[in-house]
Amino acid sequence: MVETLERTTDAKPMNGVADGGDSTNMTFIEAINTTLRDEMRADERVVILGEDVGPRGGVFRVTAGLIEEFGEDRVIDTPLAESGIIGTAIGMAINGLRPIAEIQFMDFIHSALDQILNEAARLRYRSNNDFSCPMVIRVPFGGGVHGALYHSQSIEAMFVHTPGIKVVAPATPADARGLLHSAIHDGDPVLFLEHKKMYRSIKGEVPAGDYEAPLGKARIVQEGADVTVVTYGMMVHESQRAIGEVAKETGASIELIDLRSLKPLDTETILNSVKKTGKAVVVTEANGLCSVASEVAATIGEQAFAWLDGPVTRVAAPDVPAMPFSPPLEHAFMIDAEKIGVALRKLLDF
Amino acid sequence: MVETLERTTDAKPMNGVADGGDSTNMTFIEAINTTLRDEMRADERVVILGEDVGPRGGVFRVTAGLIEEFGEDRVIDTPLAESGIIGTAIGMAINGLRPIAEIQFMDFIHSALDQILNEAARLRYRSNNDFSCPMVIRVPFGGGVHGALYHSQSIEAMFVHTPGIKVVAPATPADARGLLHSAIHDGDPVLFLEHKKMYRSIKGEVPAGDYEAPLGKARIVQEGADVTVVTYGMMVHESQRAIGEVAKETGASIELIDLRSLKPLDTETILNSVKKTGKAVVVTEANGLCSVASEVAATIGEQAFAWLDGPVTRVAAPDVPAMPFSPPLEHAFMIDAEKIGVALRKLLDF
Amino acid sequence: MATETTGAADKAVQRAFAGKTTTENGSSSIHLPLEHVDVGGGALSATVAPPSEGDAGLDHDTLREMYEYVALARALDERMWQLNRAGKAAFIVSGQGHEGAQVGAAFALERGKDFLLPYYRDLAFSLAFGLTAENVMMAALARADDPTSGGRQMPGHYGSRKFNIISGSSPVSTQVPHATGTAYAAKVRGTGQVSITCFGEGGASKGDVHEACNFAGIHKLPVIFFCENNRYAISVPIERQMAIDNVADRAVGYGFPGVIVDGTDVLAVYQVVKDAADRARRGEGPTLVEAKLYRFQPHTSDDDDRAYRDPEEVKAWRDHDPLLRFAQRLLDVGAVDEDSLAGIKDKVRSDVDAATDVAEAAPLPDSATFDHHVYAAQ
Amino acid sequence: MATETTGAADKAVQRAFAGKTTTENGSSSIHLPLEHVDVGGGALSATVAPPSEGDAGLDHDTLREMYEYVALARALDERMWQLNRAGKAAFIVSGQGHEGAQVGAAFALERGKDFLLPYYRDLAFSLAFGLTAENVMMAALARADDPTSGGRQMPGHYGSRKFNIISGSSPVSTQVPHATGTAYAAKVRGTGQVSITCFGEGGASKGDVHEACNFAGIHKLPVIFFCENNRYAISVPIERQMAIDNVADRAVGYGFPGVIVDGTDVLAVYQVVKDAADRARRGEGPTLVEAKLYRFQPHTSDDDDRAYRDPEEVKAWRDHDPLLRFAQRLLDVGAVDEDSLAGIKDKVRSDVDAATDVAEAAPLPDSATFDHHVYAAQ
Ligand SMILES: Cc1ncc(C[n+]2csc(CCOP(=O)(O)OP(=O)(O)O)c2C)c(N)n1
Ligand SMILES: Cc1ncc(C[n+]2csc(CCOP(=O)(O)OP(=O)(O)O)c2C)c(N)n1
Ligand SMILES: [Mg+2]
Ligand SMILES: [Mg+2]
Repeated sequence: MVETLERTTDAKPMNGVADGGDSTNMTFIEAINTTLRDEMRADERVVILGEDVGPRGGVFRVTAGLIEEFGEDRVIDTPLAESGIIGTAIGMAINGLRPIAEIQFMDFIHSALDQILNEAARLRYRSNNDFSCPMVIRVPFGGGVHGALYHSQSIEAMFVHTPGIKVVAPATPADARGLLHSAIHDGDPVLFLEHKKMYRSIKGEVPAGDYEAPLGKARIVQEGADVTVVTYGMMVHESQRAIGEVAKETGASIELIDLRSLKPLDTETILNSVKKTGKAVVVTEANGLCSVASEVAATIGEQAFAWLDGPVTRVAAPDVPAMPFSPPLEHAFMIDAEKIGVALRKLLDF
Repeated sequence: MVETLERTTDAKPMNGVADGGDSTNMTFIEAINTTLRDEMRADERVVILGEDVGPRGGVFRVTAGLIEEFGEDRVIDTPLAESGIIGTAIGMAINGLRPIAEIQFMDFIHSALDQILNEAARLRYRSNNDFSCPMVIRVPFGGGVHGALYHSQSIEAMFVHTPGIKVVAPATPADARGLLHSAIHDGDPVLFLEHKKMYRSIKGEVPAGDYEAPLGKARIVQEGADVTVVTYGMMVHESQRAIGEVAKETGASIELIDLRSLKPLDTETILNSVKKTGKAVVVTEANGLCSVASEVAATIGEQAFAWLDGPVTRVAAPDVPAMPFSPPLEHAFMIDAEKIGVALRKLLDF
Repeated sequence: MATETTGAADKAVQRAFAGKTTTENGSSSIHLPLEHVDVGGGALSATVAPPSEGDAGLDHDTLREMYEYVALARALDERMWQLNRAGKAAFIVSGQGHEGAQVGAAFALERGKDFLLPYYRDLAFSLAFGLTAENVMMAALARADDPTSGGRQMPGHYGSRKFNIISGSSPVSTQVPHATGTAYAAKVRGTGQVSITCFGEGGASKGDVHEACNFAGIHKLPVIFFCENNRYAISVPIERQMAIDNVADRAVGYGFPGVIVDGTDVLAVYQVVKDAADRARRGEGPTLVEAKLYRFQPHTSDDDDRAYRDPEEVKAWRDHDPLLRFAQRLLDVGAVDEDSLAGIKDKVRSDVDAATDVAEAAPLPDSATFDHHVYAAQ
Repeated sequence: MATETTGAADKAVQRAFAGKTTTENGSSSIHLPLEHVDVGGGALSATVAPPSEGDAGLDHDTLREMYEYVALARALDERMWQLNRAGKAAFIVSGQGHEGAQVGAAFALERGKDFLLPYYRDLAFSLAFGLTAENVMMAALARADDPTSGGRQMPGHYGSRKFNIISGSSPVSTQVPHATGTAYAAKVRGTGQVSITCFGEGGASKGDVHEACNFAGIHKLPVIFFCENNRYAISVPIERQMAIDNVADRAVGYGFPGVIVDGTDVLAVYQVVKDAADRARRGEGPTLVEAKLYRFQPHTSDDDDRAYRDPEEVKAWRDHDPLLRFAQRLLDVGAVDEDSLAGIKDKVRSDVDAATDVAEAAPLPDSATFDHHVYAAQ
């Protein structure tokens, strides 16, 4: 009964296509910054708006250097007003621009939810396809950076829940470039999630030229036979760590899926994997109730029931209002390789 | 890993306790209206605020007669500003009142999500228990009344996802009274969902006097052995209809659980039932992705795996922006007895 | 009939308000229509537009065309109520009383080029921007070929890419920042387009209006914020909506002019909006225009306004009906005589009849299409 | 050093602004401090408060006490920066430059009775309301016994039921409607309490401020909206934040007075807030007070302000340091001499040292408590 959304999936090859052969090693934040620059060079309709995105280059410096190259008309330091930022971006999109709005932290996106969920996401449908709202909303999210309750949140589930908006969360610099490209070229609003802890800690090869990672396609990070781990964002890296340890310790063969796109969700890749391994651990650092982990777990339980050899296990943050500031409390809250490892071992033993 | 929230559950007997023996047959809306009146009589700290709640008595007339009895200071017609309504109510709660805020339709609650989810829900935690925010937010929700995209929404999953707020959705006049009483007396913010289609179409016996239905306890509507249906709100009634037909047709014995409280979720009652029947259909009229149905299904899959004889099946609205206005489109979107029946038959045949 | 309440009367509502009688405890009041325009007794930072005179420099053809839109909107509105009462239209939201201001504003703009971001009362505005009577009836009856939303939106939620009418939602005032955005795009793209967005005085209380006006002021955007102040937000009277008398008095807080105009004086509104559009096109930025007017009908077909306003008040305002005032003006300036006026009425009536017939005969949407257009087609 | 940009300079930022030099293309500017207060060249609906004179009617003990809070806040702030640079405090938000206005405002209120709804720069305000240096250091180092949040909030998010300081969040301006609510409760419960809530000129752009002011105006609530206008929201200068010069000019849109005051003049702020509190207690409703001041440090310890403001500008404002100005005033009126001033400084330093020692030695929270107090205990 729950739509799988497959029809919105781009028919592009799975792990991104580069046109032009070169690649460069860069950080996650560099990948985003250079992609923004390249897209703005390629299409003058692309504009950026948000708080401190101008001379400051963003509080994380994701937009560094852009106002110098593209000017104040295309890189707009807005007033401190998130609903206004998104509402204005919607009007821009309607009148021929391709706005990329930055919300400074996901914790501050709440006051813009009306404009995002009721307006941007529903404009195409309510107008019977007469209007559309091609725009990207870039949002740093996630925890583990001593951000406390209001600089650590991961509330992507609310967007996945709502029809009409797509949601992506790259875990590598290459996917950051590829998915950002696809998001900017998509016909609908796309929420582009940037894990703030990854900005400078994650590096990787990024293809040069026009590189696309299709929206709606998961990435198989590593193949395995005994259990599948499904996750996204920073938890891809924590899961990799956990898998390394558990594999070494138990000899288990573990498959890891990086969802990349939370909506559309690549149900096919998930189900194929679980049908092969018979077991799944679904990991999110967000609060667990009604989360993306709940959705993936429910989907597996519903569509791969006959193949399951153990309970689909969720590893998710507890029902606590995001991590506290103090390190021991933050650590207790935050999902990490250790907690993922516990769940993996338990499921392998089932 | 996902907290079950059991520790927040009141230790009250299961289906509500009345003190005083009488009961009256009344509609859902009458149950809410009279309970509001009784609570305001009993405690002068209780105030009501919202749009049109005064002389108009609310657009649905849930607050009819209250301003006449309790005056303008306690029944406040607010400006048209949902974030302001909730923000003001939070301040009222902090300074000793017991506000009951009405949001006219759940479709209009989005602009108040910052105040609800970041403020009301997180005040106790962030202040390490120094402050709290006892308040009730009453919200008509749900579809099937030709309300189109913006007078039909059911976005309760967003609230269930967020720590610090409780969510209830009564399906009977008695539970409306009992849960509203409990919500007003609770120490934390409670979202009180009123299915607008039930206001005048659902009648039932309502105990007089101080009647409580504890937050966090589901209600077993009818017992059965072959399959469990878990749902809430109006879908309790649609499920009852579906069960009637399917049972007659197949002779199956079907258990029906009305969650009543979406958060805390009564995992114990759900699991006990599924461990008995081995099969579950979870029904919500909300969009399915990351929904309460996803959460319940994932929980069953995780904690009752060994007892399952078939896939936990969700019946939920598709990824479409709430129902369109035109009747054939509305009908195609809306979950009803027929769609529930299809899922039930399929699962019984598994 | 405002309900008597036992609560302490809030002194805040008792301030002097010209033209309003206040009862002893201040909680019951009647809003009387005023000759020219009521701006209250408080501080005034907005400008008050003068009443219009004569033909306002418009030729007679244009005046007649304007009148026809006012009359068509009224007739369509009345017909929709009939269809609602007959059980044929599930829901109606009425613009009666607002038509004059809307048509005056529309004619001050470059239709086909400028953007309209309407709210649900803007039937007359939408007609003047290009929607036909038939389009409107198709929407009212939620037919498959309703060009405004394919029967998906509730009636009153007009939209049309063809006519630059941006499809709006029901949550009030969300369209206001969209207008800031369309104006920003017009400015940087150099299209010369003006955007106008409409909202009620209730809607003016929403944070979005503040955020949108502030942004537009900073960038001196070509946008007109058009407040149709009818003194009620459903049942909530203006005294409970704001402590001031004029929404336009807020413009000073955003660095652009506020203008108050008698919204039942079609040509006065025309002139004010024309000035605002000229300003916008000259790059001088936004204007907040507040049209003072009245809604003659209940909020919607689901409302009963007797719970919150005195029928005497409604009656008093009906004497200032923009339709009647405008007809009289056309007679005064010689743009029509009684015969040609009757001719227009006949034409309007037959338009409405034809539109109703077509819409009633038109098919409902195919249920299989209910999940189309959530996302772009691949 | 404002970055040179290639984009077309927005004419909106070029309006006359007394005391600001504007470069050729209008996009780079320097905000100079002004003798008395800079209200720009635009329309002014707010009142401009006069500079304070002499002791403003306060006795010398009180003046010294006020000075001690200003000095203590400054010293604590400086110590926190040191701890941050030493890797002992993960994050610091600085109130340097704001202390005078905060202490002036605090002393105009009935501490212990009135409500403070602060924002993250209100260290001095919170101290004057009752928090101790030790409390603040426990919060800065996120210790278990931090009475403001038990180490849960980022530093700068002060709260205390004991002292009527309402715990705030990080999303800006969300506290503003809370103040409307505490004031409403105070009014109907007849407690005589005034609520004051603080926010920056950036925060003033949020819809919540509009909604809260509007509600408070309607009900004439005992609340003071206190804007600490330091001309930047992180990097965004006031010209990109609003098209007007004074946030207080918006008060007229809500039916209550706006007052602009030199926020580096402690006693001028004291007098303005005293008047506002008196008004509030007399039932005459809210006041919007705008204190013009400057932030001496980067936004937080994570910020580098050289990307967006000229060090010359910072230097110029440092000559108007409220700490130095207030010390001079105390000398002028004879409330202190150089010796007693040095004595206060010593006391403050040893308070800060002691607080640091206690906090550094105090234990971190027990990780097992991380999920306590999500809901009320059963
Ligand atoms: C955000 C939001 N809250 C509440 C409503 C319900 N509602 C619809 S119209 C209306 C009153 C609007 O009043 P006003 O803005 O003055 O416009 P008018 O209807 O008087 O023309 C209300 C409360 C809504 N549509 N959106
Ligand atoms: C809703 C929201 N958006 C963005 C931020 C990030 N942020 C924190 S402080 C700040 C600037 C605030 O400026 P202002 O209100 O002028 O206060 P100041 O810091 O200058 O005292 C911003 C953008 C936030 N905390 N909340
Ligand atoms: Mg109105
Ligand atoms: Mg500032």
